Amino acid sequence: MEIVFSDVPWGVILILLPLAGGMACFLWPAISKLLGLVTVSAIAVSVVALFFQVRDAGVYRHTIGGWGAPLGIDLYADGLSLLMLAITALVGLVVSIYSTSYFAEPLSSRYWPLWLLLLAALNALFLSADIFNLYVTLELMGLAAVALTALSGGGDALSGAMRYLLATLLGSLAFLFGVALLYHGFGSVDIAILGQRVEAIPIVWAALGLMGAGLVLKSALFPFHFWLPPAHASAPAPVSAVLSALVVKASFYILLRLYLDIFGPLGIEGVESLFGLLGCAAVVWGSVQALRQTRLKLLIAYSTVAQLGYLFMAFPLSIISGPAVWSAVVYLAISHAMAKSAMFLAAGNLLCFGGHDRIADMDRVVQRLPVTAGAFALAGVSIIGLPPSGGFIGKWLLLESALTQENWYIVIVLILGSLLAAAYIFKVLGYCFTKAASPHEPRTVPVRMEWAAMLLACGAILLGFMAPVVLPTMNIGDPFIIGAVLP
Amino acid sequence: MGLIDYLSTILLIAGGIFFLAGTVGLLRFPDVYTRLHALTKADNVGLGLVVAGLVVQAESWAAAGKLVLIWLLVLLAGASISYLIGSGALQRGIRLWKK
Amino acid sequence: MEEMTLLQEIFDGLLGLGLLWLAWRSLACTDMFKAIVLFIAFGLLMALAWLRLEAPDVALAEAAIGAGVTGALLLSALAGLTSTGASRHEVEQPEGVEKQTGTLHRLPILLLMLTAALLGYAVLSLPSHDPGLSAEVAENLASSGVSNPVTAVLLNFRGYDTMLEMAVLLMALLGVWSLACVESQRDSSADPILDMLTRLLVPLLILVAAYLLWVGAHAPGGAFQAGSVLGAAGVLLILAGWRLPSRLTGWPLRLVVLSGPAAFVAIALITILIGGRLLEYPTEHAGTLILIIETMATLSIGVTLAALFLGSSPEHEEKQ
Amino acid sequence: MNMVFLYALVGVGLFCLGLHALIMHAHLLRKILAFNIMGGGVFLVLVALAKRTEEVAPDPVPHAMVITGIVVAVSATALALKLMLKVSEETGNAELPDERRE
Repeated sequence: MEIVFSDVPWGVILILLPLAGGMACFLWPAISKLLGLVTVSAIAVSVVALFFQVRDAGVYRHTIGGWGAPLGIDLYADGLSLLMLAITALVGLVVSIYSTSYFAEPLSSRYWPLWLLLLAALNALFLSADIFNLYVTLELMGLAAVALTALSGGGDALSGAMRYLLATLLGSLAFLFGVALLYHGFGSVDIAILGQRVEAIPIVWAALGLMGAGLVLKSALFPFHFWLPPAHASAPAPVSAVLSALVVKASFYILLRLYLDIFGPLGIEGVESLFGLLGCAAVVWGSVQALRQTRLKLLIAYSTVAQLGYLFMAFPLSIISGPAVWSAVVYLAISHAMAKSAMFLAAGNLLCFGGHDRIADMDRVVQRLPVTAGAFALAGVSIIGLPPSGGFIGKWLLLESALTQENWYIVIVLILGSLLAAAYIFKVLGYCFTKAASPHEPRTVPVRMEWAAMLLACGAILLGFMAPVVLPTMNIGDPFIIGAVLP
Repeated sequence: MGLIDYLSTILLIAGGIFFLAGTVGLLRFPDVYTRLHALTKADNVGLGLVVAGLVVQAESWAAAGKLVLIWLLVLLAGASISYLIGSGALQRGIRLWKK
Repeated sequence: MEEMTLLQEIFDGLLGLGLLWLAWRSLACTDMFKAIVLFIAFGLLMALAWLRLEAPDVALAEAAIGAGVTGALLLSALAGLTSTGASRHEVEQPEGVEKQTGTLHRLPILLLMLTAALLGYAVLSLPSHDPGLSAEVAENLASSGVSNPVTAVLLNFRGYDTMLEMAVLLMALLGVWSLACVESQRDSSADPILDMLTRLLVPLLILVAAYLLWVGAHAPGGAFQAGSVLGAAGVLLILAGWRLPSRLTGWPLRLVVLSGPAAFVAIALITILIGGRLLEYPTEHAGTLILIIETMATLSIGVTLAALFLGSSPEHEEKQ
Repeated sequence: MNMVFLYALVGVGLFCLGLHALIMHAHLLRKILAFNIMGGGVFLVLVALAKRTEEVAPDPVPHAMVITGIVVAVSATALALKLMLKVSEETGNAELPDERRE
């Protein structure tokens, strides 16, 4: 098998497949469901193939057009990219299965091409080693995400999508400005070459400011999270799941890459501490806001704001602990991707079941939708960070390095965040058992939708046992060594 | 500077004067119809003179032809568009200016 | 020669000030119609600036897309906005509010001025020689299949970016079509003069598009410029009340929209299958392959831009 | 001062003007205009600095990037305008509901 497949450029296929699939869905709307499912399954298979390829042959590099950087564009996949691609394929597959039941015509035939193009953008983004190319993928991802948010219409969704669009466009432009400055300062847009050439000169600080601000806005770090709750809470459920699980992570991924390979080696303690502070603020603020919400989807959206805070907390810790912290953060990110998409899918089931998502008016959900309630509870376990779950491993690793560094404010925020998360999860679960004051006609929820949510929630729990597999994979190609310039 | 240079200088300056006059008219005339008049005069004649000034300098017949083509296109577009603006203004009931 | 440089400096200075002034007025005046017209003028001055910076390809793209198509989109959106009853004018903040936040009001401006100063300082600190990729491009130009360096970068060296960019354009159209349509307010009774202008200009525009496409291989021009000229022809046709015959609005239209990205993906697949790398054209066929991609891309850009202007899927429009 | 840096500074100015309008104005059409002007500023910086080395043809790579950028900007503008029309159809107002962080 290895002989047959080792020459196939799986990375390229990961980009071309969803592009072609999206176009095919656009051309033949009647069979878009089928085409979509086939494409998404093929992506999952390709990711597995890419995994074996990278495991056996080391990091994946593809010089597009045969030119090679700096003239051409390179694709690059190390353990970090691979993990992000894998989580995208997995969440994408389950969400796709969910969507086959969730969307009815005419929404369905509009949904599939947009969704497949979003997948193409995500895959291209995780594979890119070129900052201008990253800008193009960011724009493709942003426009796709906005169009999906506005898909079902309605005042809230449209205003949410509009605000999201303005925020994401502003973020992309700031990023592009940074790209322009770096290109003119160092004559390349390839991350590896830039990593070799950067020096501490004013142009780099300006680029850092612009790109950092743009990406922070796109990954909704407090206080730039204002666009996230309205967009994520009003989008259709599968879209919310993908936005929270993958799209915000993608801009964080770029920020992490730029930090590790370009800006980190220059020594930017100020920026690292700032990110740490804002991350802590995000955890506290997001959790408190989540606790105060009366609508389930808004609660989950604010929980995303809080969970994103954890990712940024790692910047100050990484100065001393280095790669260990980044492993923790990526672990947390993929666990959150699973758990949060499970939660949004479960919320979608409840919305479909009761016609509303007011937490207080949920009507004996545990008895009537046991699988959905179970999925929500399991996902909650990972969000809170209780063992055994992926969220627990990520948080535990973070806590460990905060403790060894005696960084008490991060320790306190980590514990406080978990307590608050427990509070808002149990608030929802509490209402699942009670009878609503005004009972309503329940509608049936397709079995497929219930089990899709359950599948992702189980995945988040399973991640708690997968550390021996996931952690070594993540470190293929040493992505977390600061300034370890790609060959 | 040869004779041709002097000729094109004169033509270009004359074109510039028409543009200037047209701009002043656009800013100072009282209503949309008279402003349109000023604008189209400046565009048509001013651009014609500028094009003529450049044509005498052109390196080849093809280049001269392209320049003249530009002028013809602007004439066509300018005339139709000012007609459209004028008729649009009439339809909206904007009155003609009377002293 | 010295007067010439002085004149050029004065021209550059005036152009720069003009750009800033137009941008400021366009963003500050309360009447939206005026703001859009000023923005279109801004786009045209930008085209002049591109020429001064020796970027004729960008100038063509800016004049056709930046000022032309964007302007048309903005004006048609404004018309749609007025018909939904939203105000054409921006409501000024009541005075009391402004006074209350008087000191806070200044803070953003101060911060922005600080940002501008820092960015300006960073830009000025760049060395006055260019570490860019001119040399690499010139070195490989011979094997790229075209002799216009910008086209070589767009379709060969960084052709992958362009492939994704076609996907972005397709994405925009999908997004616009997926938002259910506002009933179109345009009156279909075209003015006879507009009709005549359209009949005259559309064939000419198609000719110009073909010329720009062909010339792009060795001189300024190319698929994007040609496509936007084609798009302008489409906008003109739509304004004149012409609509695509209903038998063509289904998959034939979709097929044309897809032709650009599809040609790209197809050629990408072929290059992979023949054992090369993604979009690695065999040197002897590079010129032909680029021409095929560009032709398809021109068609699809033109039709997509016109469809974006129309704003709703023609299929959808008919069902109403 | 060199003309290249003059245009680059104008680009910085346009970026900041647009940014100010994008944040301070409420009307969505104005925000979309502001986004386009910001984009113009970034493109100007990108192209102007490509011509730094005197008496040599400018670097074509930023030119290609800007053409890509212009097409991306018009795509985004088209989507934003359509979304704006839908918002105003739904709410009768081309402004977003006041930002309250709840």
